[in-house]
Amino acid sequence: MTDALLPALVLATSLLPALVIFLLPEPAWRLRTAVNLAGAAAKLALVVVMLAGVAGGATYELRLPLVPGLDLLLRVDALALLFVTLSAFLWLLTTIYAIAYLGDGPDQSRFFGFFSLCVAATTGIALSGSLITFFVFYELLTLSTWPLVVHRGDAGSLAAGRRYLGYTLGGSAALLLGILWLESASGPVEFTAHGRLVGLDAGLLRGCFLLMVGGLGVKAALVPLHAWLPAAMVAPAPVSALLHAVAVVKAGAFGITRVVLDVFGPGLVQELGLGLPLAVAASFTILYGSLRALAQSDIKRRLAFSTVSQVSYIALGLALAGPVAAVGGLVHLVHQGLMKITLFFCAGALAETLHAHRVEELDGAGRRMPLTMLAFSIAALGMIGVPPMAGFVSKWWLGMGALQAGQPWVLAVLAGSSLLNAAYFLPLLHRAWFLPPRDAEAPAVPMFRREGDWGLVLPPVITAAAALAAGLFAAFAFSPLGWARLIIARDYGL
Amino acid sequence: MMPDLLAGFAALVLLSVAAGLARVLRGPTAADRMMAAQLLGTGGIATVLLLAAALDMPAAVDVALVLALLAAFAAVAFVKGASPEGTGDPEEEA
Amino acid sequence: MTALYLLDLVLVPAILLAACTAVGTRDRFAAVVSFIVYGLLLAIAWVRLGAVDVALAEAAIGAGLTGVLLLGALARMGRRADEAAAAGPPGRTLRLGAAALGAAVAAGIAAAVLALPEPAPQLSGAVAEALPALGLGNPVTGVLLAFRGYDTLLEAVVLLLALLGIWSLAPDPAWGGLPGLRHRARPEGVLAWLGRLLPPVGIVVGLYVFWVGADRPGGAFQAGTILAAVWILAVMSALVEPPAVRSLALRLALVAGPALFLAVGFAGLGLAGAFLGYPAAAGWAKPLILLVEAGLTLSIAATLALLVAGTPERAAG
Amino acid sequence: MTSAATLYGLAGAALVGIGLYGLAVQAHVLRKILAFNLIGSGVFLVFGAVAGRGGGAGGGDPVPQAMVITGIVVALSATALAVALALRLFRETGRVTLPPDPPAGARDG
Amino acid sequence: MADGLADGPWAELLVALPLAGMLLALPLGGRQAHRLALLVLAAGPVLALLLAAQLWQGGVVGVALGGFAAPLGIALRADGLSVLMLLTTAVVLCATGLAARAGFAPRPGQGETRAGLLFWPLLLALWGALNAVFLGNDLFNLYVALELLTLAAVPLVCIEGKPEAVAAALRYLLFALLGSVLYLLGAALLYGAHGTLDITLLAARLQPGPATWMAGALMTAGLLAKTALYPLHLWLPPAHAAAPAAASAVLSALVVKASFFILLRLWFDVMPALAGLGGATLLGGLGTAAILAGSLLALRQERLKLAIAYSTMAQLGYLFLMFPLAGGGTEAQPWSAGAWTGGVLHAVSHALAKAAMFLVAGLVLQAAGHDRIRALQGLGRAMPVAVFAFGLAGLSLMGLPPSGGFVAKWLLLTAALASGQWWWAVPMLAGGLLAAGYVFRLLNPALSAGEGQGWRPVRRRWQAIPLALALLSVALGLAPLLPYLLLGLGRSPAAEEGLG
Amino acid sequence: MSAWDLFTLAAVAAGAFFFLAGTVGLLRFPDVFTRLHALTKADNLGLGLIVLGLLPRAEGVFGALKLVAVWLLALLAAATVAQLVARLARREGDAGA
Repeated sequence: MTDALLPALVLATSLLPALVIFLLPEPAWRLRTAVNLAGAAAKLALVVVMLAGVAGGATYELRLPLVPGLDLLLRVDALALLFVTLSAFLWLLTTIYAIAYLGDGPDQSRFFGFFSLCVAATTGIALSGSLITFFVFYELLTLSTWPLVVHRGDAGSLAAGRRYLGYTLGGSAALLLGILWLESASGPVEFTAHGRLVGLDAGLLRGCFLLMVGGLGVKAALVPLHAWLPAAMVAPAPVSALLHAVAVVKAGAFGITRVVLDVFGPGLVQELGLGLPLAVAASFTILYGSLRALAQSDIKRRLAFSTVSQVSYIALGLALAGPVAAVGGLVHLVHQGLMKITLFFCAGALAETLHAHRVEELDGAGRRMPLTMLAFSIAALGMIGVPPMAGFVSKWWLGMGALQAGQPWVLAVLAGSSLLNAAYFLPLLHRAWFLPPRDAEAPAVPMFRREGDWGLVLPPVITAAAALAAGLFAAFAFSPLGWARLIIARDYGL
Repeated sequence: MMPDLLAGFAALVLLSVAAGLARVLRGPTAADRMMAAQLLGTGGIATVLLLAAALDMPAAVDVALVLALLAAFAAVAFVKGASPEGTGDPEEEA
Repeated sequence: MTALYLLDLVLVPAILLAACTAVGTRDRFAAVVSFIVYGLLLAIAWVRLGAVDVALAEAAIGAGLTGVLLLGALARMGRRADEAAAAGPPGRTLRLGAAALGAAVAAGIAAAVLALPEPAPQLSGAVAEALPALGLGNPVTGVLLAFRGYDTLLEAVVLLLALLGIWSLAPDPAWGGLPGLRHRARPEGVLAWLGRLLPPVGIVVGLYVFWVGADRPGGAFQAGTILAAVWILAVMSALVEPPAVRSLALRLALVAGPALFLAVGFAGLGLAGAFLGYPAAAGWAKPLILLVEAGLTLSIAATLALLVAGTPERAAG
Repeated sequence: MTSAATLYGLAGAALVGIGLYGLAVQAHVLRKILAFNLIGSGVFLVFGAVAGRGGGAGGGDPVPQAMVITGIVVALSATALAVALALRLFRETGRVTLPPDPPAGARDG
Repeated sequence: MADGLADGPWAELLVALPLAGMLLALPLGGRQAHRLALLVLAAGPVLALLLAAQLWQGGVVGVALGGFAAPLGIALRADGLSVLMLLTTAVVLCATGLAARAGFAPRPGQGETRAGLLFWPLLLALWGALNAVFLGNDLFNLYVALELLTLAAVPLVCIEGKPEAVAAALRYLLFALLGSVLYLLGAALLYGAHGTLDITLLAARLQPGPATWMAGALMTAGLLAKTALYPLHLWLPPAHAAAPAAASAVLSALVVKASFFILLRLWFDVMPALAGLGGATLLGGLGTAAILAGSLLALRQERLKLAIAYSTMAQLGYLFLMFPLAGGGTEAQPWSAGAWTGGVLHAVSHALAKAAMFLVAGLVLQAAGHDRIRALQGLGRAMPVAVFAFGLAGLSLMGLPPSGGFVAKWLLLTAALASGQWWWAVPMLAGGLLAAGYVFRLLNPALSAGEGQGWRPVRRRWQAIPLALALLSVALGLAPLLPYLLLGLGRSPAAEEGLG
Repeated sequence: MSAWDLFTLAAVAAGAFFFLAGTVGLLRFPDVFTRLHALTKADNLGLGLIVLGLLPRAEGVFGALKLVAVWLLALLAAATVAQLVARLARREGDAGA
């Protein structure tokens, strides 16, 4: 009984708030806030329950037949939990942040309605037990994100929205075609049994893989399908956090993970000769993104290109096919989320409080907003891969995995990427901590009162702490790394 | 024998009035065209009567009756139709 | 009867010629006159084919009312500014293309007609078998009012709908008012005289056609058309004015026939166990059918007359 | 009888062709309506051929005959509505033809 | 109780009740007509559900009208396809009727007005005609029903009396008449060849031959003109754009589906054997052209209603893909009737979605006085519910989950790929992307922040009507199993085995 | 062939001749009024003779009455219409002049 109920409940904790919030009149901000936070908290609680259950070997499954051959299937496995935990945790924080960020701006019912819907879609993606279910929620995500991207309603937002839709819907079409093509040969594909695809025509399989990964690559911002992501920077900061850390980009990367691990299986991917091209594409994206980031002087755009680069670690890890690399990729799913959301929270807060949008405007920010900048610094160092930060853990496992898989060139990619990361993050830290503020008028407010609204400060501090902890306590079983190892152990049958 | 002859006459009458189509086409005035139609109407009535007799189909006489009635009707419509807006009376303006 | 083929040899070319004239001639008036002649010839053709019921309908509706409708419209659209003529005759390509299309379709249909199977499958036998139970002598009436009564019911509604459509084109200020323009006639003139003389005759003929319909060719549609025609004649002779469309009596007359048909149909659910069925008990079917026919005749006459009268254009006096 | 009926059926086929030609070639709305009526009566003649081939007394099969009567009434209804529309169009715009092409590219209307 | 449901004359009532309402509305007059009409319309979903129950319990419902069995008499027949269409029709018409009160109910203290009276009997007649089509089992009766439909639909196009609407209505009427006369010609030939026009009997008796072949071609051509399949679509966009929104909703959602429904009956029930591969491919090709041309034209429109109308043209194209794709799957696959079912589900979900869109367009016109897309800034704030409804309806058009359009498209796509005819999948996906293009192009200005203009306020309950329709079209995607099973009842074998 | 049949044939033949004459007049006469003259004379007489000829074959008195009624109706219509057409033709002529 409970087995089928829990996934539905987890989904409902964001779906219901979405529906309720849509119907709320604009001035009812108290109620809206309460509904938002209650939903987010409930979701986190349910996720914790499931975590305990799955660790103990329980499975949760909900099957909703639509028409013969088309079932909606929610199934909670370890990989699903990895993602759903991340998104549930970050959603809570993002909600707090967003409430503070938007203040008393217009159209909040619409914003938070779609915001919750977005998370519902992400939850659905995480819990999907079959390809077609995944696709359904993947589309829902696309559609519920669009109103958030264009939230401001100015010409720039609308243009970004158009670009976002153009890319993602095109990607979806490719994904759908790939899924249907595959299923027309194999029957409905669920994420449990391997070996279903064995014996199918290799050309067909390659074509399907290409279509699916290509489609997913749009959201995962694989070069050259990435151009929507920097453009979407016009959206409000919480939306950027959502795009980059909680939902959209992650959904793409998660999808690639599912396709490689649970649809084809790493063995088949290698057998078909698909791993290396994917690894090359991912590596190229990593380097290209970093290079572009280096060239940006707008903070948010720099962060955006950094995402393009960082997310591809996940694909890279999976493409290398060894269990060690796969662990590295998977754990980066979480680590990158924690670090990148911190960065965006901070960037948003800096923009709100100091009106700092460009790199040179950060001068002296450390003195004026020490907590925010501290969090920013932790995350940035993590991104660079400074030990013992979370980013270092990911890169370590990736590097080891590359060696194990006999692809030493990947080490060069990792090293180059780290150098580039350092090259575009360190100057920021330098300006913030070591340079005097540009405008001389010194803030007369006391320490900690300058930071602005606590709702803008607390979330990045927490995520930064989490990122730090993920690195420091990586060896524990319930750390992201521990969990990723569990997943890979189950998937590789180790 | 008799039905054949009657049918033959029906064909003859029809043939002769059908030639009136040329006048419908040629005009030149609306009145000419109407007259041709009128002739065709009467000839048609005659043809139907002859056919009714030839085929021994007395019910067909009713068709002739209706045609005769409607011939008058159509003719009035012709005349009306030739007036501006289709509502006039040639006698009135005369 | 070989001489009949002689007739066919005259009639068929005449029909085709009239059709060509109606389509091809430059002069629009000539085209409409040709069309009326064409209708007349078709009526003869139906007599020739032995389908007297159809001949009556074609004579009354095809040649009569349709022709009058077109004539009236032509008079109002008139010989004034005319971009159809200004645009010049249709282009050669269009004409050739249209001719090729027409010829191809005609050839296809002709081939299909020639390929129809022998002996022809038909329902005459079934109709003849079922007809006596209804007490009717005219199989066509049997088909229209009983076997395919559903079609006829829908058809009566179609007629009414056309009228509603025409009414819906009224200018708003004229709503509720009189249809069409006012006709004029010299009070003592020939037109008025004809208008006084013909209607009584026409009413007699109409009622006759209605009455014989049960057993011989005739029936509600033909009778209704004749009655409508004489009424229109009276209107054109400026003897009567059409009723205002807001008149309740008129509206009741318009819906009486189909409503009665529906009511009898519903009664059939109870009495005969089937919607639109007639009770099996002897002697019940025919009176009911006549009742329905009477209602239909009234409604069809009223509807057709107002169809020709046109859109309400004058506020009621 | 049978061959005569077929002859009228062929005439019906020709009438449909003539009517189609008229519908395509004539621009004036009334002429189009007229052409439509020609097609209609051509179709009725085909029905007549079908009925007449049935042989039997009084014009053969009564079922197609009844259908033709229904068809004639329906055609009249449609013609009346079309004529009224044409008149309204003429009164509103002075046009006796349909606008050459629907607004495909659609500027503001 | 259950027996009572299974025995009621629901099919007959579905045809007779609207007609009775229409006949009664006229003498009742303009102050009461709308009340009567709404009352009668409200009975629609109930009757359709009762018929569905009857079908569910007793299998395909057949009624010999007047007690005369075919071929002498006319039969009504309700299978799953009929019932689904009847249900859709009843729901859409109920919603449209409610929405139309805004424009066509008399204002207090006002006497009878032209549109205030005539709209309602026309709407009822339209409903009756649609029901007659969906229940008809006799090809000639279907002709009369189609004419009834046309004569009810055409006046609705120009009931507001705008000159461009009159021209559009006239063009529509001429196309429709040509279509029905060709259809009738085909019926004549079929009767000549087989001595009956009853669909069931014809299907059993059908002999291939020139007459049958020609009849099929003529009827198909006529029905295509009425369904506005490319390149016979010219009449549709002006007519559907010029009509008042409530009428457009019904025209786009339902009326074009009626002729398509007959086409389905013709091809799948009457003459599956005659539809050689060439014919089915031709229809599919024309459908593809319609999808692409209609979507591209919709993208170029400056006015909301025209854009929606062109989208109808495009969406109708999808329906024709089911001809080449029907059957198609290997016998091992459970969705062998997938394409057919998908096509029908598409028709239903499009009906719901498109009605919602046109009703929203009506609200826009009401609030703004125009429907120029560029000048709709701030609409999202002025009537958020309506814009949301528009977006939801858009989902169905794009074929994105969760919506009825998605399930439909999924079935069609699966059939295409499973049968190895992948080339039909390309226009489907492209059409979805193009649909996204025009839907979001319409949503863009609505969500943009510029205040644009002063909007007349529109009450939420008016906005709720299109929302309800849009939600239904989404719900169709969430719970398609019931309609799917319903469609299996009495489905023709050709739907499962394919044509030709 | 009975005497009545011979009477019928003779009358019908005469009627057909008048129709022919009427048509020739309609086609050959030079102006509207002379054509009208030819027409009215011809078709009324023609139809009258044919009706006369068919009377013996009529179906009882009622049938005969119907035949006569057809002729009378046609006569009536032709007479009045001739008058109206003449007026119209004169006006058209005036307008043309």
